[in-house]
Amino acid sequence: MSTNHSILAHHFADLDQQRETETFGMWLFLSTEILIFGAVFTCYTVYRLRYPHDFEAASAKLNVLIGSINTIVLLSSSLTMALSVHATRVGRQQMLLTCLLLTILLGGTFLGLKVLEYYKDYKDNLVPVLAFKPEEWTQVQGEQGPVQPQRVELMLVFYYVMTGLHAVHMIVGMGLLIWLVVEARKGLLTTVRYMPVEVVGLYWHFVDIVWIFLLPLLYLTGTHHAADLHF
Amino acid sequence: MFAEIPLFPEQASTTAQRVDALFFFLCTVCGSMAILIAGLVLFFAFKYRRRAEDERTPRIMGNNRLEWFWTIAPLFVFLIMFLWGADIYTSVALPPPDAADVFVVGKQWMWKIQHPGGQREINELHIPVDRPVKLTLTSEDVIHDFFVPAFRTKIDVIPGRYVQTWFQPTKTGRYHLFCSQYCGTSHANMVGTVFVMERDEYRQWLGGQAATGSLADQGRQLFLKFQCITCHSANAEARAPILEGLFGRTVSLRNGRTVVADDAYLRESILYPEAKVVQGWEPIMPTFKGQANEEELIRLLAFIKSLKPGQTPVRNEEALPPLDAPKMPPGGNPKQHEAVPTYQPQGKSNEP
Amino acid sequence: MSSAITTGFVPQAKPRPPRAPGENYLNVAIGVKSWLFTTDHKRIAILYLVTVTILFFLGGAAATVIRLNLMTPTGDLVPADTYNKLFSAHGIIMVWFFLVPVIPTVLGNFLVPMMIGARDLAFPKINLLSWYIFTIGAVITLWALIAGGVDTGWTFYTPFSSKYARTNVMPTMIGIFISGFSSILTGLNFIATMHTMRAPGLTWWRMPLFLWAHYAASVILVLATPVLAMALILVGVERAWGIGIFDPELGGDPVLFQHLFWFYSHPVVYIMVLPSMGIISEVVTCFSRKPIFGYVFIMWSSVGIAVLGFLVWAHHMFVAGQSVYSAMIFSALSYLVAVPSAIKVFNWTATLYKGSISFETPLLFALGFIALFTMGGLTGLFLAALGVDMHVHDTYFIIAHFHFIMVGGSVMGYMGGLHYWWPKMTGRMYSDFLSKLAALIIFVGFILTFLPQFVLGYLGMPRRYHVYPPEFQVLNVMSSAGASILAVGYVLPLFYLFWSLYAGKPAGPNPWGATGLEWQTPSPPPTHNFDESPIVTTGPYEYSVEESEIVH
Amino acid sequence: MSEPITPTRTYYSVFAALIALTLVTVAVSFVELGAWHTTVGVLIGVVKASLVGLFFMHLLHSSKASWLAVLAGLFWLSILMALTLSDYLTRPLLQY
Repeated sequence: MSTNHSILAHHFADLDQQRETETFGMWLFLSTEILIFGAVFTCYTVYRLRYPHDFEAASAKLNVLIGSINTIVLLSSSLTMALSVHATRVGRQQMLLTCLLLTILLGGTFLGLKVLEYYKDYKDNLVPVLAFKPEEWTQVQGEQGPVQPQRVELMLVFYYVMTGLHAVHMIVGMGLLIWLVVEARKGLLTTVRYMPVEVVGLYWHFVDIVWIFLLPLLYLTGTHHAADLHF
Repeated sequence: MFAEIPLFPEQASTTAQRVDALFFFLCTVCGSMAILIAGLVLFFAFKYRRRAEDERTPRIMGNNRLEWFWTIAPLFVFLIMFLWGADIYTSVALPPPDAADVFVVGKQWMWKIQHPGGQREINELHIPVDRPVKLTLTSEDVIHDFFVPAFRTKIDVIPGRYVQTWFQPTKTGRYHLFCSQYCGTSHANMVGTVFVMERDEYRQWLGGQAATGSLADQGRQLFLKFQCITCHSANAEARAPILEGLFGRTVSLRNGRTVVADDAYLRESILYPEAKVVQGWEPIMPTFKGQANEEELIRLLAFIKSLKPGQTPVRNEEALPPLDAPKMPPGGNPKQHEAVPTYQPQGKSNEP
Repeated sequence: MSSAITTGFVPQAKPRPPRAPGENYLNVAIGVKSWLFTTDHKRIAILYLVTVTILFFLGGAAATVIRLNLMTPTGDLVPADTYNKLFSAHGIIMVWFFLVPVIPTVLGNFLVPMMIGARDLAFPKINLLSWYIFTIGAVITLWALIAGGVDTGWTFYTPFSSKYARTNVMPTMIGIFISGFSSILTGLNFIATMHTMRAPGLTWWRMPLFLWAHYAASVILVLATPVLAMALILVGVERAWGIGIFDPELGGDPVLFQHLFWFYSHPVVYIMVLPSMGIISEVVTCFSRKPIFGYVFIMWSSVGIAVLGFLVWAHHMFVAGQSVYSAMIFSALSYLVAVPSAIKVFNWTATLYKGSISFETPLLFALGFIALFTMGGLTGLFLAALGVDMHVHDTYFIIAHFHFIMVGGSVMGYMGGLHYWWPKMTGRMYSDFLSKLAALIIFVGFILTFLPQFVLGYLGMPRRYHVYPPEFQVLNVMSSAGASILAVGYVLPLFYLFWSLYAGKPAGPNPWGATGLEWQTPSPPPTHNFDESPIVTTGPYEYSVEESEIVH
Repeated sequence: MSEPITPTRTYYSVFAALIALTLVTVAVSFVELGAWHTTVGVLIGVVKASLVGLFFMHLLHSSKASWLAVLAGLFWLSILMALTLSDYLTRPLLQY
């Protein structure tokens, strides 16, 4: 069936139908993803409104420098991903390969920085259960007195659940990109069969969009100071 | 046993009368609807049964007027049902001001009840007839649900906060109290009895209970035991606000907002003192989370509520030895078995 | 890769391979491998049929022990812990591993491509993948339920599930989480298929209502399931590391879990019942030999249910400590969602009017559906009324209500659909007498089982009780007696349907004289469904015209 | 009919806008805004996400069906948020 790499699957009438179906399928999957993340965002919002000062205080302690650099890294990877699609469409195989590898590289950089950041967080006692010192927080003044360590922990839990879930999506995306590289090297991604790049691209951009919202919700909710800009 | 099949629950509160009235209305409306549809289906099925294999049917595709009629007409009926139901619901959510207080703490798997007079009961609730009773409920562990079918009263008892409901019994007697939110192994044994008594009888019962002072008195002891008095004293150099006459007042907070000093606020302020600090005061109060349990919190609150101007204890008044809660046998209150003897299965007491 | 393709020339669909006479999807290949690696939607439907049938009887077995235990007020049969594990297992298996998947994955998988005149679903490999995911999820869950069990109920309410339960909560949740992706992929596949693969001439307004119902149900599958998945993850995180998202001790709110849970679990009821409604529309028209009454209204009511169904979830939480205002909003919205269901019932009834009604087995099930679903729907009005819900919430009234919807509605519809399309799926007819007997037994058994539970509920018997006050015994015994009749009704089809595979007389392509593309091809259908691509020129259900206008 | 090919120039300009917006949103977090940080941040996020969606993900030239999928996802998310908050935001209103 697929042994001869026939492009048109047996059950489609023509390639346009097949392409339309594949893009639409991915968009449907992304609508599911919207609600996967949406459910955590909803929980976050409920507690954000309930414990505003504790959340702001916790947010101010997160590493805004790594967070921001990672945003730029991820946006750049989105650019190279978009360029991969362009390269496939115009049939520039070398550019395609370069862009895909760049995307993987940037994605890897993001994950590497993320791991570094988690390590820093651990050193800074910002990990609930594993490394967290409630007494550090009772000294922190919110707008109306010291913050509640437990509520700070709650914010940090959301930080790990959300960024963790995002990282899992990144890892899946990296796997898909590696598959694309293999396909591209075999010369299987052409001006006619460009859908794999387009569809993986949709997924990759979506993961980027999630991060676009994680940045303000997690890192930028509290007020930072120039001194916070360090690794 | 088979001679008497119960069909309708006892109606023993003012709420029960209102709920039943709506229930009968719903039965009438929905019953006639069901009969109408079933009748039409059966009638059509019989009248238009296939008589010959080559029968033809008219090509009827629909009727917009009819469609809109049965789309919109039910909405009016539904509106009545909604408003009627909402009316009952809101009245249950708002206790009358003269209601008597009863405090309920649920835990796996028993109900612990405290009266303002200091009387305590387990899995039993004694109340007078024809008098509104307001329940303030909380849980020590999981979500429970306080359900008295005869009163049509049900409310989830949630850990970490107070919920309130009220009812006014109209008939003396013994009624079932169920936990109706699944809460673990002995969920089905987290049951008790509500005794609705004549006023005299009730007064007698109250007097017969061994209580070490009223709930507020017990709270006063705790107020001293936990050293609350060190800061919340009545003199000028007090480090914390005076609590006299606080309950029900609107309080200004440090962040410029205001809050009504109700049960929930007082509870939060004891457990999470930094959450809502009163204007003009420093957030220096330590938390009493883990020190005061739910029942003790209720007593403290009862004391704070009872505090009239000039009643704050003197700071050097000696704290009495802490009150010991009566020791419970593992199977809950033995009285419970007498109350509903057939209810407890043999050999299956509600071991925690 | 042919050069024609690289130049942008788009080839026609591959011609269908010539078919030997009598060759069909069942006999085209044999052996276990040919089933386990198939991408044919019809074979995958059969795989699902086998899987969910096994799961149905496992869930049913749990129900049997529950009903036996409730014969006596002292619950003498099993200890409390076992009882709690049994009702949890019953709920978990029946909801996630039978009722949600059953109609979409068995009948939907088989019929969606056939009804739209396609050769397969849009993503055949994903379709197979979703069966594997489902099976893996089911195996993990079953393992968790059998090796130790879980005692949280199917609702997993926090903080009981996250802190206090000492049973296999984690593996069960993992199993459900995994199977959730099977739901999502199935729904996604259906929506994509219906959007892009309809036969020429099959416009949206000509789609059979079975498809519209599946479209609506798929929307719910795709958009609700992820929220459940996330809710389970959060409970899992809390349980594993003791951090409080829903734990009031640590600043969380246990009621928030209920919001997330019911955002999925209320619409899920419509996933169960919408496809069933689709079946009823097909069956009622076929056996009264008349076009459906008010096609557009039934179609819009399906879509309406899919949307409105999402606006009402907190009516499961009227006494759960939510705000009074919010409770009123949800009560009002709950009444709105009753309207589309009512529209459907009225239209089915009107379809019978002046029909030529033939009482074949599928119609008997369909009439049973209408009766029981109407009862279930009308009692829903009681629960939407805030005042009454306060009393009957979490009692047997609720149990009776949702069994009327899910079993009286969903399962009845599924049985009707299975009997309707069985000749198409297998090419054989089943025993007429036994199938009608089964329909009757199920109907009577059902009523006897669940009608007394309404009374029990209003009397105040709480759900999930292992023991109960003795005055409730008579009604419980009645219910258990009904359940034993019901059990016979469910086991009976197992035998005669199985028997029909060997001894049933050949059905022919269209035994019921039905319209619809699936009847225009031999039974059982060939692998590619149609020997020639169908072209559609009329709406569905043209039963009242001289001859079929579907052109080949 | 296959989708039109987006020229690289579009991609580069969108990318520049995204980076600019990122710098703005980070810069804003150094200003004392209190509770408004989240609002401002999310609003800028919406602009950025729209840019990515419309241009990088080609929504601008996508079929109606794809739009339907996105809008459905967002609509259902708004249901989840709005009705959940309808509980939390009105809870304090009723004082016992």
